[in-house]
Amino acid sequence: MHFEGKQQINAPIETVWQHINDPDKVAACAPGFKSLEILGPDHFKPTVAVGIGAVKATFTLDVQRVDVQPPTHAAMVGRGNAAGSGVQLRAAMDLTPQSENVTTMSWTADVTVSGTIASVGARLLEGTAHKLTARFFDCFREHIEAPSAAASTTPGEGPGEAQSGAGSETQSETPTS
Amino acid sequence: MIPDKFEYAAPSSLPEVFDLLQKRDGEAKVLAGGQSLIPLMKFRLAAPALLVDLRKVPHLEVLLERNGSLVIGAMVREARLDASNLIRTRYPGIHDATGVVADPLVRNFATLGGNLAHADPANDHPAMMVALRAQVVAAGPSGQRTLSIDDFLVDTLENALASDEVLTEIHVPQPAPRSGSAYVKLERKVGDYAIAAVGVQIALDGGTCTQAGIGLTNVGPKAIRASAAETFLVGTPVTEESIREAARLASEAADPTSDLRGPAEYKRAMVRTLTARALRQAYQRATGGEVR
Amino acid sequence: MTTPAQAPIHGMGHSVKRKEDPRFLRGRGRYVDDIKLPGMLYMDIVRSPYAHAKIVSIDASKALALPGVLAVITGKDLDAAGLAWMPTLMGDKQMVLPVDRVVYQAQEVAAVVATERYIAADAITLIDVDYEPLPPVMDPMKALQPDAPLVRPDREQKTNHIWHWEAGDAAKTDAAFNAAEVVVQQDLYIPRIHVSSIETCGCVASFDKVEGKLTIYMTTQAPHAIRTVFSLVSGIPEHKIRVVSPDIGGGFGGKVPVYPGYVIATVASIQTGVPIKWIEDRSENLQADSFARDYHIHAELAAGRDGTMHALRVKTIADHGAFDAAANPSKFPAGLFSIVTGSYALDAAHVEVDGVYTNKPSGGVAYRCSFRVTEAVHTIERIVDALAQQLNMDPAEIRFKNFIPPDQFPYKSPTGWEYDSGNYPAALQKALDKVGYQELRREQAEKRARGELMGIGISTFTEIVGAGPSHTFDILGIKMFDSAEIRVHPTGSAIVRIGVQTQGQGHETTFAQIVAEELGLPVENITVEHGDTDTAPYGLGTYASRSTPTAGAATAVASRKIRDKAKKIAAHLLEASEDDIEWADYKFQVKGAPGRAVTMQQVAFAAYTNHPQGMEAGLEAVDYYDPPNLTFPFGAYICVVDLDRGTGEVKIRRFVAVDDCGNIINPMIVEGQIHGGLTMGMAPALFEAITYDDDGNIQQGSFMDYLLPTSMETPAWETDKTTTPSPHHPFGAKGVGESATVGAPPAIANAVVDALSHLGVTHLDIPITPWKVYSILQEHGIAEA
Amino acid sequence: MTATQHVKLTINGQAVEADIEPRLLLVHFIREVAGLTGTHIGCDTTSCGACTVLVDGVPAKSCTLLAVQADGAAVATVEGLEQGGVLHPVQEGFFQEHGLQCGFCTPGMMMTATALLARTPNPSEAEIRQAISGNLCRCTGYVNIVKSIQYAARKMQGAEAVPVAASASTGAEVRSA
Repeated sequence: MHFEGKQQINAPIETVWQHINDPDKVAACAPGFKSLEILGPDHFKPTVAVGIGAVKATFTLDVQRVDVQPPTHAAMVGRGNAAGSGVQLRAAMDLTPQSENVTTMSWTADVTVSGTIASVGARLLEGTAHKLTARFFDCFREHIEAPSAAASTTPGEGPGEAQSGAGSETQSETPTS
Repeated sequence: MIPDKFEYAAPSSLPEVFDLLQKRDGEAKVLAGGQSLIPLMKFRLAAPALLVDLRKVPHLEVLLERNGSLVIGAMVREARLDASNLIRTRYPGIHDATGVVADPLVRNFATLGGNLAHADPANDHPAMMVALRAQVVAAGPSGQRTLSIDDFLVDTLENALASDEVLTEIHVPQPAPRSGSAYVKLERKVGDYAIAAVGVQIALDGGTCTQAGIGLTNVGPKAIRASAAETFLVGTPVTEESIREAARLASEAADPTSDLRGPAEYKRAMVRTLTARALRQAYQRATGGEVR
Repeated sequence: MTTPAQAPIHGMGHSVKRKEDPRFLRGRGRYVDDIKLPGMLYMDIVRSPYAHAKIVSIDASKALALPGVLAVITGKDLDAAGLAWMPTLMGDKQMVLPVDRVVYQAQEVAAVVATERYIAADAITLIDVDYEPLPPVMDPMKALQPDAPLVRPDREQKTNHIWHWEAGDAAKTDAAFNAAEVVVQQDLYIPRIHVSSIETCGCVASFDKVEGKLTIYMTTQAPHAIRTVFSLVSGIPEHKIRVVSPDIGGGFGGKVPVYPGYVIATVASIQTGVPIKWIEDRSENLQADSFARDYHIHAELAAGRDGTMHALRVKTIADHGAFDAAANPSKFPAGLFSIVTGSYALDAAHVEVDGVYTNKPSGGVAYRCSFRVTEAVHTIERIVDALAQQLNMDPAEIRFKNFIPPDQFPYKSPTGWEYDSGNYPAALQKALDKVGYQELRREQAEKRARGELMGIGISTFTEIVGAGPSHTFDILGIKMFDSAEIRVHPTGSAIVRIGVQTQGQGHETTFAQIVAEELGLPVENITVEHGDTDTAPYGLGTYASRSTPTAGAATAVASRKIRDKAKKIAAHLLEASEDDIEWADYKFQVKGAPGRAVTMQQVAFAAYTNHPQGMEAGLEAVDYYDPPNLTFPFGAYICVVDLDRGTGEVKIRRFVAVDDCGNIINPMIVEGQIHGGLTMGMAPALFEAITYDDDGNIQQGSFMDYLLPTSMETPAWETDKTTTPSPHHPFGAKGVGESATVGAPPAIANAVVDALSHLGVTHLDIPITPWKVYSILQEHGIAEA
Repeated sequence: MTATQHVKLTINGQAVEADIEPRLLLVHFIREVAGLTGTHIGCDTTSCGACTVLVDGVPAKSCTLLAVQADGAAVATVEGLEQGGVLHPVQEGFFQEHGLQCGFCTPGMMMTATALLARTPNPSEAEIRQAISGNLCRCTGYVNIVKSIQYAARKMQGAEAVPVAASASTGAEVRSA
């Protein structure tokens, strides 16, 4: 599955770059974030409980940051497993300053899900993956723009969040797969 | 296929339910009939730490007309709806939808409340309730609130209940005179989720449509209200021509994805076919005659 | 001695109620999961989420720390014992547990043994497997390209091509095509499907360390072959292995292969010294067990303008998944696909099949079908219709014109088969009459004029069953004979033990009827035992409609051996010369003096109490029957469909099935088999298919998406028969269990194409889903608005 | 709430009680706690009905119910159909009309049929097909199962249970999907 989108962030590019270089802050936006193990400057092991409604799977991921070009481009590749399922992902973002205090973040994400989730839950998979991916990037924007609130907000949890996600102007483009 | 471990409680009052849900915020899950939840748990795609079974909570199995509404308790089983004369004669759209939920054995335990609260866009009742402009009652520790079905259904598998709230009742406005409802489902085989399905309700004054509700199943992230089709129909004589136009508008409201049930384009076309069929059926029920 | 009041014999041709039913009706069947042995442990299996991946590491520490978990078994453990790989029935080898890579999704990766089923299920989620995903190859055509990922680097040949096989005369066929007035061609894809018997697979393996004896209760259709393979693989002497196939909840070919779970459970029992139970869940069964079909076929038919068919040319790519683990006879890697010339007299034919590896579970097992016959019948029956359509001929007419004439049997086919007997025009005529063909054609024309879509489809198929003669047929070198052992007790009851077993076919009844017929003993006094290798004679098992043609024949021959001896005893009792004794009316009587007679009961008593001096006591016989040929059942099916112009749904209005399986043992059971076979023929025609996404995920991982027909989709089948006995079978029977599965799909597909033929539609691949039909209606602007 | 819960239910009139994990499926309670193995398991998705039993008279797929949900209920399984050595008319019907082959779906199918006839003593073919549409059979093609239930209906109404002739019916329209 391939997703992409674009965010206008009301912050200077340096602020955005700092934010996305902080693994704790990035991880805090991961849907269903539970814990993060930092293995090196560019190597992380987050555990996330991904899902919607009653459906949830806990993935332990192995993520590496690659192709880092400050302050405009970063990418990450990762893979991980949940019981009976596996996931591979690659995400990249490009930052472009629009003005001194506005930055555009363009992102792409490629997600491959294997195993039970794909074979039993295929019906709901693409919509969910798109939604969770979009929330991840929405969350960035929200946290950067409102850094004080960031610490106390966990995204992607609970129905209330869904409404705000769905209403966001950055819900962006239709996925293609 | 074995579920993960969980704790289980079957409290006998709503306050106890709220208490449990609050104590285990986000970790607990309400169990109604379990016909969707238990298979998910067996696949370990769902693993709530606590199941709060509503089966001993009183008053969740009401089924009656009261103050201009049909009131259905959240724990009313599909089989009971299926057998209800009240439903069959006054709310034939609900009767239609009930009769195509999964299979007869599943319907013996599946509940209306569970069907709605699971918020699966493939479930049959949500779209019918959208067509009927139903309201749902959510009860929580701080009291009750009533939501429109449109607000209740948030997104795929997501409803508007807070984590300590429970869906207790569904209220369906009593049908106007000369009104009819219908639910038409296309499925690959019995027991399957819909390729597409359409619930409609219309009321007539003479030959003219005075109220219209159209809900679509499994052609988007949640049950979809075909608003443009509804708006078009109201004030319009119900004819083959207007039905076809409403069906076309309804198909435009659909937002299907391609999958094993067929390409998106096919599903959109099916919304058109099924909307037209459902409207003809509803008209026939409202008037006793065929659409001309 | 007095003769007791005689219970009815109820031999051949009686609809005897089934002897096995009383236990099933009371919930007293004994299926594998019902077996509970003292001290038994439970096994569960970790499976790969990836279709193709390297295994970097397996960490079982968390699972082993879970209370109740006794062992975790990985490929490395098996490798140390030389058991990481096992032979397949096709002479390939297959991973039991992988050491370093997985090659299909849901492949077994590790196993857990625990005190309880639920604990084992928990433990498998605690095993951390680090996979490095590799690109999978899911399409056999892509797998044949030079840069395709290699599915089986363990092989010497660094290619995904497994084998090439062909039959017929290429030069003669090419010549016929060059000379042909008309050539029609058709690509057909016959999708991967799964038998999905309602009981999944499983076993209870129990190794007795004191006796050194291994007993395995197993969902298997071929217990003896399994015993031999297990002995060869494990080194345990064959007499120390007992394989029991108890009551089996449906087989249909899916329980012929040896699945890794059986082997792992066996290893676990040998290691722990206690019984181990392993039972698949449905998703494991659907995702990992062997599949059928998956044939990509290109067919061409050469004919004259008058509709006379001359030659057939077929090229096929066969997707066998990651291991060639089908159960075809060893000389027939593509099974009996060369029956593809069907019921028609052709001058020449040439058939080629190439087997290919892909990152899917093993393919090529049957789906209630004798070794690739369904694929063959679908091909010929579709292309005959395509020819009729091109020539604007009626599909019944073109069939009558090209049938092998009844007086041409035994008939030598251009691909080398000798059809034993047949009367195809009679079967088709009976079906046409029964369905009211001319009237239906009139109705169709009227409906077409009104814009309604109805179609009539015909299939006149020839089956090939009863493998098989030992000069040609073997599996892993074991010849495909089958066996029966009969003992008549002093009081005239009997026990029959047979080398085949039942997964619902009713052998306990029909084999008793064979003996009843041959020996004149009441069917109720005959017990049939099967499925236990310690007691049953060696046989190859029940699949490919082979039980009646092989073990049924063995039972008749063994009975006749008994009768030969009985005749001598009868002569002794009647004080007559053996030459003067005849077997008539289920009795031995003195020729010309019907009053002087003895029954088999009397003879049996004498065999133990008063046998002639010099003769061995007792009355028993064994036969290992080596059939001289296969048998060729056939039938004519007609399907009538109505299409919904608004949705594309296909509704089967009527389905008439006229079958000919030679002489029938039990009409009730035969009819039941045909009903079931028709339903399993309809299923892939309209509903069932296994597909994968590009990442190698199976898209039908449960019964929510793998669509077994319910009572609502299944029509009320109409059945009838003609009877053309097999000339070489001891009692003229042919085998019928799969005819309907084989014959039904093209009847349905032909009916749908017929409904759309006036639009120029010539073919639809199965399964014919509503959206496929609707897209055609839409394309032609005739979808209901 | 503790790790196990005490449940007590009656199965075929006999009280069975045990301390069980809440996650124990009713079908496993029946098969392994009560030792009644006539109830089978055929799928995991409440699709096949091999596990059908009656819970307070209502046919239920016992692999989609927790045993704790059935606490206090009266459960009936295939083992309880025969009374005093006499087969239930449904059992007799399946025997007489060859309504079973491998026998695996048969107990569930018969339990569904029993409940149908208790509610609808004289069902039409369409009603029978509808009632058993949640029970999959892979062997029989359903034709003889329908006849078996019709046999039982006649027998239960006291009519002389004459087996219907072997002739096939003339293709009643039964399919809808």
